[in-house]
Amino acid sequence: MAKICSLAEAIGEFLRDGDTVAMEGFTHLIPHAAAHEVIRQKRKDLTLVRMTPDLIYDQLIGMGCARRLVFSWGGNPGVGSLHRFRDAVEKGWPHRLEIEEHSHAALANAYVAGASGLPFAVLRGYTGSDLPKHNPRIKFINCPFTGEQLAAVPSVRPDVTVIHAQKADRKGNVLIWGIVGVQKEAVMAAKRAIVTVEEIVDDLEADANACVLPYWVVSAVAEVPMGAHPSYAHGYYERDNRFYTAWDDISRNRDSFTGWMERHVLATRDWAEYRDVLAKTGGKL
Amino acid sequence: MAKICSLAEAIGEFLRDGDTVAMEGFTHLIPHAAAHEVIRQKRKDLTLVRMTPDLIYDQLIGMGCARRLVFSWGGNPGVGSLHRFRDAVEKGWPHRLEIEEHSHAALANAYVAGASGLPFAVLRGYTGSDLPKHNPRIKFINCPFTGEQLAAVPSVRPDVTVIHAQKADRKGNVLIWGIVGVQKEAVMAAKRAIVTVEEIVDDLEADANACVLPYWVVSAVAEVPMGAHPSYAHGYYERDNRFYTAWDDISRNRDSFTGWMERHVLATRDWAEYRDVLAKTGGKL
Amino acid sequence: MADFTTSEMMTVAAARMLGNGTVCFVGIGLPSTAANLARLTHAPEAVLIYESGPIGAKPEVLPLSIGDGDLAVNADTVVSTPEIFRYWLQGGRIDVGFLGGAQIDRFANLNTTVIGPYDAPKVRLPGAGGAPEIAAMAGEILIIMSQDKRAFVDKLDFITTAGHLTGGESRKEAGLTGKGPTAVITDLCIMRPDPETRELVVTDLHPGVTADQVREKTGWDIRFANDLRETGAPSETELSVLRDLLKRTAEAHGTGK
Amino acid sequence: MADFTTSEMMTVAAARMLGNGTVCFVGIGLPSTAANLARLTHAPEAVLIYESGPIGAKPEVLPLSIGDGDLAVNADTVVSTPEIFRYWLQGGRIDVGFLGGAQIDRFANLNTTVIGPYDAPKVRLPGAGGAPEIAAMAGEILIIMSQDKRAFVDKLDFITTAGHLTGGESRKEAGLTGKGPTAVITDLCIMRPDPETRELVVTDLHPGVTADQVREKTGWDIRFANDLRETGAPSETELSVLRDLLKRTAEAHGTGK
Repeated sequence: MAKICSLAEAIGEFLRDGDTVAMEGFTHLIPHAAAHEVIRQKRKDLTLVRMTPDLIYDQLIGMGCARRLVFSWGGNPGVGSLHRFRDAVEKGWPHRLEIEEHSHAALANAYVAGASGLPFAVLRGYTGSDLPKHNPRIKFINCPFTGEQLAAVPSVRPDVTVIHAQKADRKGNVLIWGIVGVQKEAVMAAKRAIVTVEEIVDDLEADANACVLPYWVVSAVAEVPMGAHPSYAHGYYERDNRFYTAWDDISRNRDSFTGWMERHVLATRDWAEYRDVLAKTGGKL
Repeated sequence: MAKICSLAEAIGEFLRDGDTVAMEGFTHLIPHAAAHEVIRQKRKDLTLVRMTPDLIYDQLIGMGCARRLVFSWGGNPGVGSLHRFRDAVEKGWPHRLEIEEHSHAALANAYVAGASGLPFAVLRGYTGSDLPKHNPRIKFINCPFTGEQLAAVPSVRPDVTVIHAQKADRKGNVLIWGIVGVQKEAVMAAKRAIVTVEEIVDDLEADANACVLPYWVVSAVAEVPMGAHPSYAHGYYERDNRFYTAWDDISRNRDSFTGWMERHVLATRDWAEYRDVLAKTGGKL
Repeated sequence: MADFTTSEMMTVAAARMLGNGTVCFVGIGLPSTAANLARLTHAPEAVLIYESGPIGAKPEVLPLSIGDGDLAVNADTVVSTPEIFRYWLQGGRIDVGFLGGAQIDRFANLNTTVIGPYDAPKVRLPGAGGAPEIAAMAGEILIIMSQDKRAFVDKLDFITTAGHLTGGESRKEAGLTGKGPTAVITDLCIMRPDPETRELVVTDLHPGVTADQVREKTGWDIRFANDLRETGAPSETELSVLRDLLKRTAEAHGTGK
Repeated sequence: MADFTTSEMMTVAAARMLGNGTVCFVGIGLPSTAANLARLTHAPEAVLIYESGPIGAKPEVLPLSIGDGDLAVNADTVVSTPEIFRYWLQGGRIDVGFLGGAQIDRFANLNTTVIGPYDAPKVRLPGAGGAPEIAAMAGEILIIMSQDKRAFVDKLDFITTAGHLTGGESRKEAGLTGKGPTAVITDLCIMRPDPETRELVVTDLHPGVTADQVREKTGWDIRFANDLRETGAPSETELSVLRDLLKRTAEAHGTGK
């Protein structure tokens, strides 16, 4: 049953050191505020799962929260590399990062399998790719009826999934609309789910077939306006493309990254204070 | 690309003798008008697939259109038996009917696998049931990662799927809302798709995440108001429970069934004329 | 004490077993009546899920079919039928599965497929529907059936849905995850599986019902608990809410009975 | 003839290959620019699908990311990301896959994973994304990449996405269903696979480009078709529509360049 509380409480109670954590949002509704809180609370040894690791995972990796990364595309969308991710993989800074690498199709299917209570997913995939040579968690099976060969990957079953959504009602029912990505599957696949929302309302006013997560599959809901920034929330605010571009400079070297994170995240009490500092610094160093 | 045409043309062009046909609609939006047209055009040797064979399949079976039935629950919902279905299985009238029997979970998964271009579906199912003893198309496989045993069934890939929906626009984009059942999967799993709709409109006015089938996955769209009766169309008309009850008497013996079908279906030109006759007879014999 | 029918007693006794806030996968017919009675009395927070797609359904009147529009109108959300079986049932999100059946045996296995041989059935029944996987994966199963020698049989012609199979640990050994049937509620009594043998034992007799009446309507040598209790009679509230519900339903469906 | 840049020529040449009414799975960046240019010129009925979920996307400005809100606003519908990969791509509903890449070899295999050894990469690239399955299952694949010796290499350090593998029938033998890459469009030329060997052959040189320029920018001994053609220069319309689109985009994203 959903607990309506502050983001700090939600992360404090439901996200622990060593957890397998999925933070999802396919460029839309990326839970940036929640990732900052994980960094503030200095979580470590996390296995991070995400189809498209971008700025939030660059920050978590650079701050040493992650032991392992399960992913299918890691970059700064529309800008270029993730420098902290690359530094960890190429040079082991701040420490070595284990990676389990998939294709989008495989990881999306792995979430579906997890949500469906199955141990593995079957897909037509990876044929001719070198990925299976380097990822022992990609296998091939045969259809028991046609004999056809298909790929199999283990399902993703996070200890906790973290997402950002547009709205929740006072019971904790959550509404996501627009580009819904893989969020529903990520929540249904997880043991616990933390959801930040733009606003908590009396009535979701959701369409009958809208993407709604009932309160009893959600562990905690925290109201965090602008909680997806620099990602966007459809119907609330647009993507801050300037920040994505600025991040390329901020994250390019270790000192500038660390300095920025200390000033903007570690030195701030919460997301609201972070937003104030950000307004002053203009996101610059 | 969707052809907007009459129901007679749609069935005439896209549904052939010997086809594997899925007519779906989980008590909501059942394509009754389309089934009548199949009977009028005297299609035969059909393999009929449907999770919940009810009145339309009772009619198709009783009129000798079906060679084989793939299903998971066959009854008159809230009333009792399907007498024509039982007569075919128990006494082979009007001729023997082959059956392939599943559970809802398996057949729903088989549609999903068909829609996903996979040859089979994996589910946690059938454990302890006698169904696998009588259906060779239920097998058991082991997870390549955990060794766990799971059930496997072949995917459903109909030659043609027939559904009824609330609206289509003039291009043939289709909107279904409310209880959407397995219709999207049935359409995506099929080579061809015939859709009857309550009305053709200029703009679907669909929510961003509504259940919409783009015109280019639909073969034909026919406007057939009340085309789901005695089933219902959410937002248009309610379920005619009296008709379901009346059907129990009409279908109970062969002569009354045949007489009713001749008068109401074979002797009528189309659904509109059927509706007129039905209004006169009040659905009685 | 109010006057009530055995069928009212059955529905009320079944409804009482659904705890408030539990997530319940509801079969059509008697289970749906009992689940909605629970929701309208002691369990307002019970979450009702129907296989047609509604989650958190709050029907004004009882659905005649599993997909009645009224199920969708007040639901928290409506998902596709495959999603119900994949993410919600198989995903392990269901606390209680509420089932009926045509035939049941002493280990609460159910037959809804055939009377007689499968390939030459004397009576062809509707089939499995969602029952096999509901009974396998819900946390526990409640079964509600009117009692009758032809329904409560010594041996099933066909096991459609596994209850406790051959009793003892056989259910667990078969790899079934949920607890399986924890109670069978009839118009005469309540039966529960023996903790060791898993054979159904009468634990509660409805008011005015005798052990002999139960024996007469059971196809096997039914056992009775030593501490056999009497089911509490329906309260005024339970009866009036149930009767109003059935009245509203008959009017709405034009099936006045 | 209008004045145009080599990058404009590349985008225009790629856009021309997208037929009206085709269903196109669009990668972000150059493919998205070309696909939208096609939609805004000769292919108004082209159906654009992005892996984030929009089907029939009609963005006013180019998305910087695959999930920009503008993609959802005018789309025919928006589905979940798993559904895109399961029902639409794997379901066989895609005519053309429009891809870019970091490195390509003579058989149009793509590397977007690593430069150097996988376990100790010199450069760690973003990874596969949707490419391996798009290239496997779309009816055919168009690849658009700026030409450069470090991008058009003799041997890939890593095959992320299979093109024609080792050439000849190797793609079909591997069990890949779609036709695979049918054209590679660069800022200098258009390459197409040889019908037998499947090795990329230059079939069209962009206006003013020489064979030597292409050789200098290709990491293998690139072959040229006997009937080598010259790409038609961008028309006034193509150029103005493209420039307006890029201008609108820069303004909207505040990335003015």
